[in-house]
Amino acid sequence: MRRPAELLLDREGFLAWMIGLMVFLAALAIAAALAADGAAARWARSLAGTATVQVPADAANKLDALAAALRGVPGVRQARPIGLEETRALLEPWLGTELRDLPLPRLVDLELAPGADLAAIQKRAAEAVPGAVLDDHRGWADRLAGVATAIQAAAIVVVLLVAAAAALLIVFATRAGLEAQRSVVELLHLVGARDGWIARQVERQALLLALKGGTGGLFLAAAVIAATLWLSSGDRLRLLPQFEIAPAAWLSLVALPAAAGLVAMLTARIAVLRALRRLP
Amino acid sequence: MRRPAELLLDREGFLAWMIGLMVFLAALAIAAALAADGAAARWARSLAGTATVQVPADAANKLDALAAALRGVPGVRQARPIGLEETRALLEPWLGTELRDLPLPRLVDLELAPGADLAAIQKRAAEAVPGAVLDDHRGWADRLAGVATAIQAAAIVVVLLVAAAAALLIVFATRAGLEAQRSVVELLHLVGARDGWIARQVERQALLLALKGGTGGLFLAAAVIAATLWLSSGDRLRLLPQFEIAPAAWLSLVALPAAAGLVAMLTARIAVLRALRRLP
Amino acid sequence: MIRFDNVGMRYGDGPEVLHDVTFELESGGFAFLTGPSGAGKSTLLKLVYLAERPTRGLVHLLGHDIATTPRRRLPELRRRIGVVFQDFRLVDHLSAFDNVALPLRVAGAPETRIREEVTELLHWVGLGDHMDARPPALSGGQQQRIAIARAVIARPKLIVADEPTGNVDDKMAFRLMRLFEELNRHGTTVLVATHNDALVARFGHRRLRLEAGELMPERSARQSA
Amino acid sequence: MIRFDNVGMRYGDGPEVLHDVTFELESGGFAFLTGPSGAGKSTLLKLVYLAERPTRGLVHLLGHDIATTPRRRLPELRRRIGVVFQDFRLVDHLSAFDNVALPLRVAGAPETRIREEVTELLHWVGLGDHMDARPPALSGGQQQRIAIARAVIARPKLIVADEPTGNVDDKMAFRLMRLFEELNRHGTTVLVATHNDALVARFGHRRLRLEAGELMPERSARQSA
Ligand SMILES: Nc1ncnc2c1ncn2[C@@H]1O[C@H](COP(=O)(O)OP(=O)(O)OP(=O)(O)O)[C@@H](O)[C@H]1O
Ligand SMILES: Nc1ncnc2c1ncn2[C@@H]1O[C@H](COP(=O)(O)OP(=O)(O)OP(=O)(O)O)[C@@H](O)[C@H]1O
Ligand SMILES: [Mg+2]
Ligand SMILES: [Mg+2]
Repeated sequence: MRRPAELLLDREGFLAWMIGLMVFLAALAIAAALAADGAAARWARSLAGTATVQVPADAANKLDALAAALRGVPGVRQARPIGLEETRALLEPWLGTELRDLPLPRLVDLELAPGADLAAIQKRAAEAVPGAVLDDHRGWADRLAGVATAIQAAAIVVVLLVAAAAALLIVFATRAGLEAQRSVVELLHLVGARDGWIARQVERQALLLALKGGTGGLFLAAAVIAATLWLSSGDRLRLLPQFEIAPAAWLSLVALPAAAGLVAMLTARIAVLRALRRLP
Repeated sequence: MRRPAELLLDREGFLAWMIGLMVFLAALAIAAALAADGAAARWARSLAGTATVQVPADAANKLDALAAALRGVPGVRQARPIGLEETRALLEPWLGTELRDLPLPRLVDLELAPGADLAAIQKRAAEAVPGAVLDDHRGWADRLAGVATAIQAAAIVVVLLVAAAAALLIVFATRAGLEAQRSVVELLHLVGARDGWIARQVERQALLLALKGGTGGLFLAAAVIAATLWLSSGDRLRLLPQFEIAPAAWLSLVALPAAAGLVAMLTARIAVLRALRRLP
Repeated sequence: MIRFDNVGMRYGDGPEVLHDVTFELESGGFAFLTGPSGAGKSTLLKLVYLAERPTRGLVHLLGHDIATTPRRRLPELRRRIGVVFQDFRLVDHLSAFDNVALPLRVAGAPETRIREEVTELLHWVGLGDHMDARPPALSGGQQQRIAIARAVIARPKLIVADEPTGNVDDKMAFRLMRLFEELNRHGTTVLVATHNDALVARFGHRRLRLEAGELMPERSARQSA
Repeated sequence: MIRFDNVGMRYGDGPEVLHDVTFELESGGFAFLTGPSGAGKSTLLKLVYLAERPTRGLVHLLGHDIATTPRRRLPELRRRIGVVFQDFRLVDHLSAFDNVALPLRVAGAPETRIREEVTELLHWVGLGDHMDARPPALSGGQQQRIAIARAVIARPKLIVADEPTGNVDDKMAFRLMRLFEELNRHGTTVLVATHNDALVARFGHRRLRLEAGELMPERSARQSA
């Protein structure tokens, strides 16, 4: 059996639990922010890299040739002519199913490299098919990028608020734990322990406690997040919007117990040093 | 000066702060859920109550007559013929600006009462303009309703998780506060205080503390929420998506300190009664 | 008033610290409980002031067999017992006044009566100038006197004092013992555990002696001093 | 070893509780500090074991003028002082063994030495059977003996004991005082505050008497008993 520490910050285990809960909440907030951020980014990116070339209905037979011609333009990664059925399907919400015989303009979908020369594309398209027009979705992309930015900003604000609240709570919980050991701190001081020695004791305890609690909270959060991802992925329930978290982003979650440990450690150190300074 | 209570759950004020922070987080979670829920509901509702009647391009001149005829059908609240320019604008993302001379199908926008008889509307439309087709947006509305339901479900799950974490944390914090007063509880027991008397003391303290801390947390959350609403409303920053919280929903936020008080109160009561039961 | 019949007591699953303790203290009696450190004096007193239940044997108190008295009746009994704890057990965040007032408040006495009686008693034990001080700002002897004042303030039928004079000088010790004697003359039963042989000798009361958990055959106090 | 020059002391902005205290206790000396409850004995001892600083006057200790000694040098001094606190100040969550070992651990002594010396000392004070018990499971006198063992375990140059025998019987009190005398014979300076006049009388050492914060002119111990 290891001998118990002279200073016992968390006799009943409440502190570890509280820190665990805060790490749990912070992890959920960060995961949600990451998912929202990722969705917004994918959304904006999916629009930014695309454009469409429209061809009057009577030039439908030149669609494949146009696509082939456009593939040769620098900056065009892919050019895909859209078949008649697909065009109808796209327009169906607007035109209804009853107007199938309407002569429809035809489209070539482009996937562009960043910084592609739009003027060159337009020029080449018009050469291949007179009347062909490049639509780079500028208006939509700008609006959606705005929304994406807003979502990202909101995510950052939420994460900051939750992180601040969590840190503050860990500060309070740690100080409350230390308060219960104030008489032991004084005793150690009186038997000749140096301030640094006492501070290291509480500091190490606070760190270990926070790591213990924080790791528990993180595992709980990971379970919830994994369940959410599983539910939202594939065909399972089709209930939740598609979520996805980049593997690198998971790493930021792993840092949470460490961050909690740091906060608890610094709080304990500062609080105990301040209390000791008051003694002669 | 009021005389101090025999039992002092929160000598340093940490408990009140911790409860305040949890109410703050819970209030933010609920507000976010309410806003998301409200947005999803508005979205689904805006689709559910609308339909469109499409008219072939060559019947454009009968549009006003069709609208007038449809207004007479029971369940149709409003019928608005959509002008040529507006139709073009609607289709522009799909058709581009260069195809202005394309003959376009024309539309009458309908606003429907819940439970409107769609078959009757279709029949009347076909009578007025042969070839007119009713589109009740069923496919879109279903998909969007699915997303809205998903958002609502996610909001409920988030609120439940945060509320559970908050409640648990209040439990731990209250019990930690009580632990520090264990010797006083025992003393009161030994001088002949009844279990109920002691329980009422801690209970009242826990309630008052939680109300105090919770109200503070609520005000802080209200400030953050109000700032967010202000930023997202009107033309100010156009950064955030439009948020809105129903006045009635605000009331649920006001209940949070009371809920925190209830949790703290019950925790204190149960913990102290359990501790007392162990004594003879 | 107090009757122990073959009482045995162990803490948890530790060794037995009281063996077959049998004695009776009649109503209005006054007895000292002595014995070396660790003999079980405080343990015996804990049984008397209902902080512990005996592991075996019978404890009769104020006319009740404790084993058969329902738990909800015990608070009433406790209010008729005044206790001086060996470690004082003062409430650190309450003033001296409020500490002494505690048993009256628990019993629901009116504040006017509390103010009057507590003030008088605090003056009597020499703490009239320290009524608003919290225990951590008082000397050891001052704390002990508050503990004694709290034990007697509600005029209990039975006073149980555990080493009540370990932190005061002899003069104060005699003064405090005279307070107990005064109450005893008015009918209060008194049981005092103490190491202070001089005190035991000076107040010629009955003496119970514990050694290693066993009650010794009684001799008169004067003999044993 | 200890020299007070016109020392005055008040807590916060309260009244002065020590007035112009002047005395000297030479290295290797042994003195009792007596006086009525509240006279300021514990306060004087707190100045000696560096728990408080004087409001005015000079305190010399172990060759240092405390007022001019930098704060970071004080822990060293404190390690050379063993203290028995009036309220024991044991750590509730540590065993009797670990409580006594505390000063050695703070000083960084090797565990083998700690085990050996603590075990021996605990046996000597009669607690060989209670080494693993936590203070709340010990009797008052047992706790006090742990407090005394902790004060002497690190072989301090100076022992300051505040009412170290208030909770033990006379036999144990004499045994503990003989422990102090034994250490004193080996060069340790000893200052003991006590109410136990019998003890003061029996061990014919120097006697300092405080009354209401003032040090009385000295008489020999035998005279004053
Ligand atoms: N809470 C407890 N849990 C376990 N053992 C205990 C507890 N309290 C006391 N003991 C043990 O019971 C025995 C008797 O203790 P008690 O406090 O009754 O002695 P005492 O006669 O009052 O001694 P003192 O004069 O030192 O106060 C001791 O050996 C002690 O270690
Ligand atoms: N921490 C404190 N804050 C304020 N006043 C205090 C504090 N400690 C002691 N006092 C006051 O200082 C005076 C002297 O107290 P001290 O503890 O030195 O007395 P003492 O001689 O040790 O008494 P005793 O024999 O009862 O232990 C008392 O009036 C006491 O109320
Ligand atoms: Mg005892
Ligand atoms: Mg003192």
